[in-house]
Amino acid sequence: MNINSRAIQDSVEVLSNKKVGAYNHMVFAVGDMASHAKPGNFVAISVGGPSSSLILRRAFAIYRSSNRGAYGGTIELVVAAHGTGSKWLSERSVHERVDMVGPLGTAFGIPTEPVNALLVGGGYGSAPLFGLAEVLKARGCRVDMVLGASVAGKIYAPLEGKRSVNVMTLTTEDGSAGVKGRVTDVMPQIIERNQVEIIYSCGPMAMLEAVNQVAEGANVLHQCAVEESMACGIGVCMTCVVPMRDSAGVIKMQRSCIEGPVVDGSQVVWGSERKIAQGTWGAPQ
Amino acid sequence: MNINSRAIQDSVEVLSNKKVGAYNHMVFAVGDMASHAKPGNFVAISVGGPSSSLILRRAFAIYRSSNRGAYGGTIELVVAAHGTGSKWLSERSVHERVDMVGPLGTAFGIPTEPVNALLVGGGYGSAPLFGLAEVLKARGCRVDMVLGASVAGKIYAPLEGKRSVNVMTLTTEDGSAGVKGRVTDVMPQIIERNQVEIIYSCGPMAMLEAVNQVAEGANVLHQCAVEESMACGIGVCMTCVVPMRDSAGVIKMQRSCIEGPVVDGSQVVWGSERKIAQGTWGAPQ
Amino acid sequence: MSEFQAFDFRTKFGSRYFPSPIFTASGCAGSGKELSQFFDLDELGAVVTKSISVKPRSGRPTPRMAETPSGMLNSIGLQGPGIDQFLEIDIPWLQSNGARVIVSISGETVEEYASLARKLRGINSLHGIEVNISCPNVENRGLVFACDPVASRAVIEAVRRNISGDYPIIAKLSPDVTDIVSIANEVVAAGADGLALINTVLGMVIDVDAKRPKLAGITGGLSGPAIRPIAVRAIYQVHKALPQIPILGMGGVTNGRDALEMIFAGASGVSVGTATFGNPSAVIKVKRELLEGLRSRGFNSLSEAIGVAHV
Amino acid sequence: MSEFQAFDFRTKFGSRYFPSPIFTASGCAGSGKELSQFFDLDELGAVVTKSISVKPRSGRPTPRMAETPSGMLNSIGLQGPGIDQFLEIDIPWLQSNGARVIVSISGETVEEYASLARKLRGINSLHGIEVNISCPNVENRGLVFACDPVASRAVIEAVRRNISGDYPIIAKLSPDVTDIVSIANEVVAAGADGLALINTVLGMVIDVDAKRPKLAGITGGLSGPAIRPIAVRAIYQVHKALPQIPILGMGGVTNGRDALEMIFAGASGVSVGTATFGNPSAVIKVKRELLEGLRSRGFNSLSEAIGVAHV
Ligand SMILES: Cc1cc2nc3c(=O)[nH]c(=O)nc-3n(C[C@H](O)[C@H](O)[C@H](O)COP(=O)(O)OP(=O)(O)OC[C@H]3O[C@@H](n4cnc5c(N)ncnc54)[C@H](O)[C@@H]3O)c2cc1C
Ligand SMILES: Cc1cc2nc3c(=O)[nH]c(=O)nc-3n(C[C@H](O)[C@H](O)[C@H](O)COP(=O)(O)OP(=O)(O)OC[C@H]3O[C@@H](n4cnc5c(N)ncnc54)[C@H](O)[C@@H]3O)c2cc1C
Ligand SMILES: Cc1cc2nc3c(=O)[nH]c(=O)nc-3n(C[C@H](O)[C@H](O)[C@H](O)COP(=O)(O)O)c2cc1C
Ligand SMILES: Cc1cc2nc3c(=O)[nH]c(=O)nc-3n(C[C@H](O)[C@H](O)[C@H](O)COP(=O)(O)O)c2cc1C
Ligand code: FES
Ligand code: FES
Repeated sequence: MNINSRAIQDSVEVLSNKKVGAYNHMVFAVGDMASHAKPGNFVAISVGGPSSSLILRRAFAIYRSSNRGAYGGTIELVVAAHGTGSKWLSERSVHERVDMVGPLGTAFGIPTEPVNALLVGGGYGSAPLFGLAEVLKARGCRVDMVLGASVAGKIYAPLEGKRSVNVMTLTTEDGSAGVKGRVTDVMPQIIERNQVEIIYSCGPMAMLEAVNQVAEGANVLHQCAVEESMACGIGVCMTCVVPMRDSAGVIKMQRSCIEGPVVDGSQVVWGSERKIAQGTWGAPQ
Repeated sequence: MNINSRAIQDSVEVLSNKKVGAYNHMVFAVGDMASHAKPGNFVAISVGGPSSSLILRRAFAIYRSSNRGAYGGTIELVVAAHGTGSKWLSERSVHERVDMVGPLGTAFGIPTEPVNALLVGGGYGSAPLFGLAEVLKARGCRVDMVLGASVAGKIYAPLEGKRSVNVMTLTTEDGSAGVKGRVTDVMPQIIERNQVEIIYSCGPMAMLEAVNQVAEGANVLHQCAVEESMACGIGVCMTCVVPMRDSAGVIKMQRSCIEGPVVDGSQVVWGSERKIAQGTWGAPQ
Repeated sequence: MSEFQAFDFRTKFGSRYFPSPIFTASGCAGSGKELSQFFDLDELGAVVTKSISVKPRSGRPTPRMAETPSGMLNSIGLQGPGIDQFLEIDIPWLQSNGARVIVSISGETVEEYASLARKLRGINSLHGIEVNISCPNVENRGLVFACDPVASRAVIEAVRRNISGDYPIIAKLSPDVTDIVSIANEVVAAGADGLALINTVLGMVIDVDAKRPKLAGITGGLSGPAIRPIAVRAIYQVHKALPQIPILGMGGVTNGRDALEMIFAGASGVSVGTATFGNPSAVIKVKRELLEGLRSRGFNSLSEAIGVAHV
Repeated sequence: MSEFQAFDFRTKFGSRYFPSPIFTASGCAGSGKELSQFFDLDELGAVVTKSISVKPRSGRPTPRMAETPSGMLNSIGLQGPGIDQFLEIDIPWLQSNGARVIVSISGETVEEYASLARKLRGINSLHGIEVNISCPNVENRGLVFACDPVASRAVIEAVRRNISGDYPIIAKLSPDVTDIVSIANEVVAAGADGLALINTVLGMVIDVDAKRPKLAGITGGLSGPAIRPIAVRAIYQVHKALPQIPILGMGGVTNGRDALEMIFAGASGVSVGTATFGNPSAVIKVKRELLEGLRSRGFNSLSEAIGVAHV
């Protein structure tokens, strides 16, 4: 088995930190760590400084990575200041260093043939989709994108990111940008109009579940990046599990940090937070 | 009883932070807190930032304080990066803010008549002595000073501080500055030569004890600023106690943060770390 | 959420009402005087005094404390002037400064607790007794009362017998037991009106340079945020078993969120201890933030919120 | 301190020697594979596997974790493939990658422990069994084995009976008891060669927005630096009572200083658990810093340092 075989732990320098809407766009000089980063991978960062009471790393999807450039390898993140740890990270100044482990987890699967792809992101969940769009575009795919959030400021859709996207559709729950509503309100039309063959999604679990329903309804493949609370990010603690059907149809609790975060949406047993899905392997009798 | 009746809690700005030998000389804009600070008082500072695992404040003697000036009231400290918390403090940059409570504790008693005073400091223990020297000098006292440390870099004796001192003597254990030896090696001569009537001291407990022996031998008054581990600094936790004889000769465990740090050396029951001195009020039978 | 809407912040232990549920924790507020520099004592639901003994106590030698990750150890050893001086000086001062007072008592024998209760019996202006039973029982090889259901029961019975029937008794339990619910059951059966949860957790730090225990007392009591999950668990377990008994929750409460956690777990009041060492006005901060937290969640009274996390 | 001077870093549990005293902690090192990306497994004194059960277990539903001040709660619920698949896949992989292996076992009845011991009996290349008795005993109202001296004893006796006499058995105790020394006495009398101290402390976090317990499993096990003072105290107490029994210390060890603390308190080895979540190579860091710390304090061997804090 190939477990995070490219992961590196390193103290990396903040090259840039800019406020973009509700988020901070941050660039780190990561050296070799960038070499093997693929769209869908994430990094895990120590937060709070030397005497921190926050003992666990925080996970962030890789927005972009680059091997070349003035600073050698770089990794870019889109950080929402959610709680104490992510707030701390978003407050780091240029030249400060943070301890980073990455790249971690599974990546989005890339079709071998050109296909029509739909990328769906919620909030900062758009981050890994732009790198994915580039790769898909380079393979000759048609790439549509739907980004949703509660309000306009929580949509992350930078200009340079749109280069590889054919049509970008925005939705907000309050109508402050794009279509008023949710991503799933606009998806069916796009799927039909563009003969979408694969959906990639990233965002809150509830959104992924709704996207999966649309995908199943339309009989389209669906790869999604799930987000469970992670204590270690490297597969050793078993906190981040998601119930998934394996090829034999058996439901097993799979680690989203290592067997994920990118998984096949049809294999996830959705809506099983706070309970063990019936028929799970080894479920209590 | 007059318990820290002037103490204020405030978020104060770092105005300057300079490395001086083994220490950092730091200036803080403290507003009103400076108004009531007297030589011997200390401040207590929160360390480690918002998600710190260090839950207790750190105590620092006030090196100098001033009410006027471009920044309003200021308090100056001499900080030794001893462990995690003081290291954090010593790394603060100009414009950062720290949470400070002060002024706290007792101050050095100032004689009403001009007297010959000897001020004895160990390491950063010299800090509060310079402000004291100024006050004594202004009262017409003769002020001699002896500062000792293990090595030259650990003596804090800035030029501007020496203005109020008649003769300054340095001692180091390795001879790298001044007389090779300890403060107590040079004290007897100075006491005799200058007819010293009162000794003020600040430094490690072992040094204070040795100074007290010299003072008792020479039959000279001795006020010393003791240093016990403090959890609260404001008199509510009872961790910082030192056994002291009261006026009736009864030994009681007195809080060094509030009945001290400045105490009468002859009242301290020296050498009673890790044991309850015989005859202490309420000692276990 | 209207700023102006009345919010019923009162709480009740035994027969006594308190205008707000945030108290100091025993041993963490000095004599009260020290804190009165930073805020008015009548802003507190109550001041819980340091545990007072029959006779004066020197307490333990120094070092008496060690900071630990998000916590601290203390081994004060119940330093205090003894009940007589305490009643003569400390209590009158507190009451004349507007504080509602709960007196914490500690003893080395059941009879000492009884005698402390007799001394307090006459003072009707007190708001209650907190019985600290985390003390070594000299009649039983120094085994801490709170670790033994029989001894715990005996202490509370003795206190109840020696004090009027409507005098609120809050029994303060130790978390260092296999089954805290069984101890709670015993002390309630013996006449406790409420329970204080939790006292410190027994811990130790080694000074790796001196190669010996850091504290002169060898072991000490662990307090602060580090133990909050243990406190919340104890409150939840005991409230589940005894939902009608008011609980004074404590252990690592530093802000309003922490107090909410305890209230939702089943506490009727919350004591703030170690947080005061890091922030002299922590008690006031907790009170203000708890009120905001309850209002913003749509509660109109404290009592509605007690125990809502139970499913 | 000469870099070149030989330092005897070996330690011993029962009949087995280990080249160094720093082990992983059960449940905190995955299958071993995940960490082997960051260092070679033979750098460890031993890998202690996650606790394995007779049958496959799904573990508990999510959320399974909550971060707490300087700690975390987990309620994994012993997710695992069951002993058969474990012996077929995990153990051979570990051994072929140079790891010394201590297998942790867990059961719901005494008979399950016995049957796990029988499965392991034949595998002489193992370095020992760690018996995790912090599991609910289905035959006794779910009361955790480790909280009951009689049940603890029964489990260790059953394991000893079903395995060869020189097979090292390390009994892993829970700190959630009134008197850990009495439990230690029982399991040693029943045939344990060593003791692992401590398992997690029972704790709980309330989600104040959802107004319910954060963890799906309601309570969870508290680990990390927050509990280190509790672990050091347990090690000190047990080493004092049973100085000849080797202790595997754990609970919040993050660096060499922390490991020194446990060694000085009386541990013969130290497991690193939660620290690995924050730092994948924490185990190696602890090992390196412990060696430096012992050398710089003038020790020539680990064994000289064990228990030196006892006065
Ligand atoms: C694979 C993955 C990719 C992610 N990518 C991004 C990203 O690109 N940008 C971004 O802003 N955020 C991202 N997140 C979410 C981010 O990890 C959380 O917002 C962050 O951990 C919150 O930490 P905190 O200290 O600010 O909040 P707190 O709520 O104080 O955190 C407490 C604990 O809960 C965990 N936690 C809280 N919220 C989440 C969450 N949503 N997901 C996982 N763990 C959580 C924390 O890691 C921590 O251990 C990602 C999460 C995962 C699992
Ligand atoms: C009245 C008083 C005045 C002081 N004045 C100065 C000063 O002017 N300059 C200066 O550099 N230092 C001064 N100190 C010492 C300073 O408080 C400690 O160096 C500092 O608290 C160490 O914290 P740390 O986190 O760096 O070390 P750690 O060793 O990690 O601290 C752990 C705990 O022990 C306590 N502690 C450790 N060493 C001491 C000590 N020597 N005295 C009291 N508590 C201690 C800390 O407060 C903390 O709670 C003074 C102490 C007192 C009591
Ligand atoms: C320095 C100190 C002294 C204490 N003294 C007492 C005491 O005299 N009586 C008592 O019942 N509890 C005492 N406690 C325990 C506290 O009242 C409280 O139960 C415990 O510290 C947990 O709360 P906290 O984490 O908010 O401090 C003391 C705690 C500390 C830290
Ligand atoms: C996520 C997690 C899973 C654990 N699983 C087990 C287990 O399967 N068996 C066991 O005996 N202990 C288990 N433990 C307890 C640890 O082995 C260890 O005793 C405890 O966490 C204290 O050490 P630490 O603070 O270094 O983590 C687990 C701890 C954690 C945090
Ligand atoms: S986060 Fe630890 S196994 Fe996934
Ligand atoms: S430091 Fe708390 S009483 Fe002195």
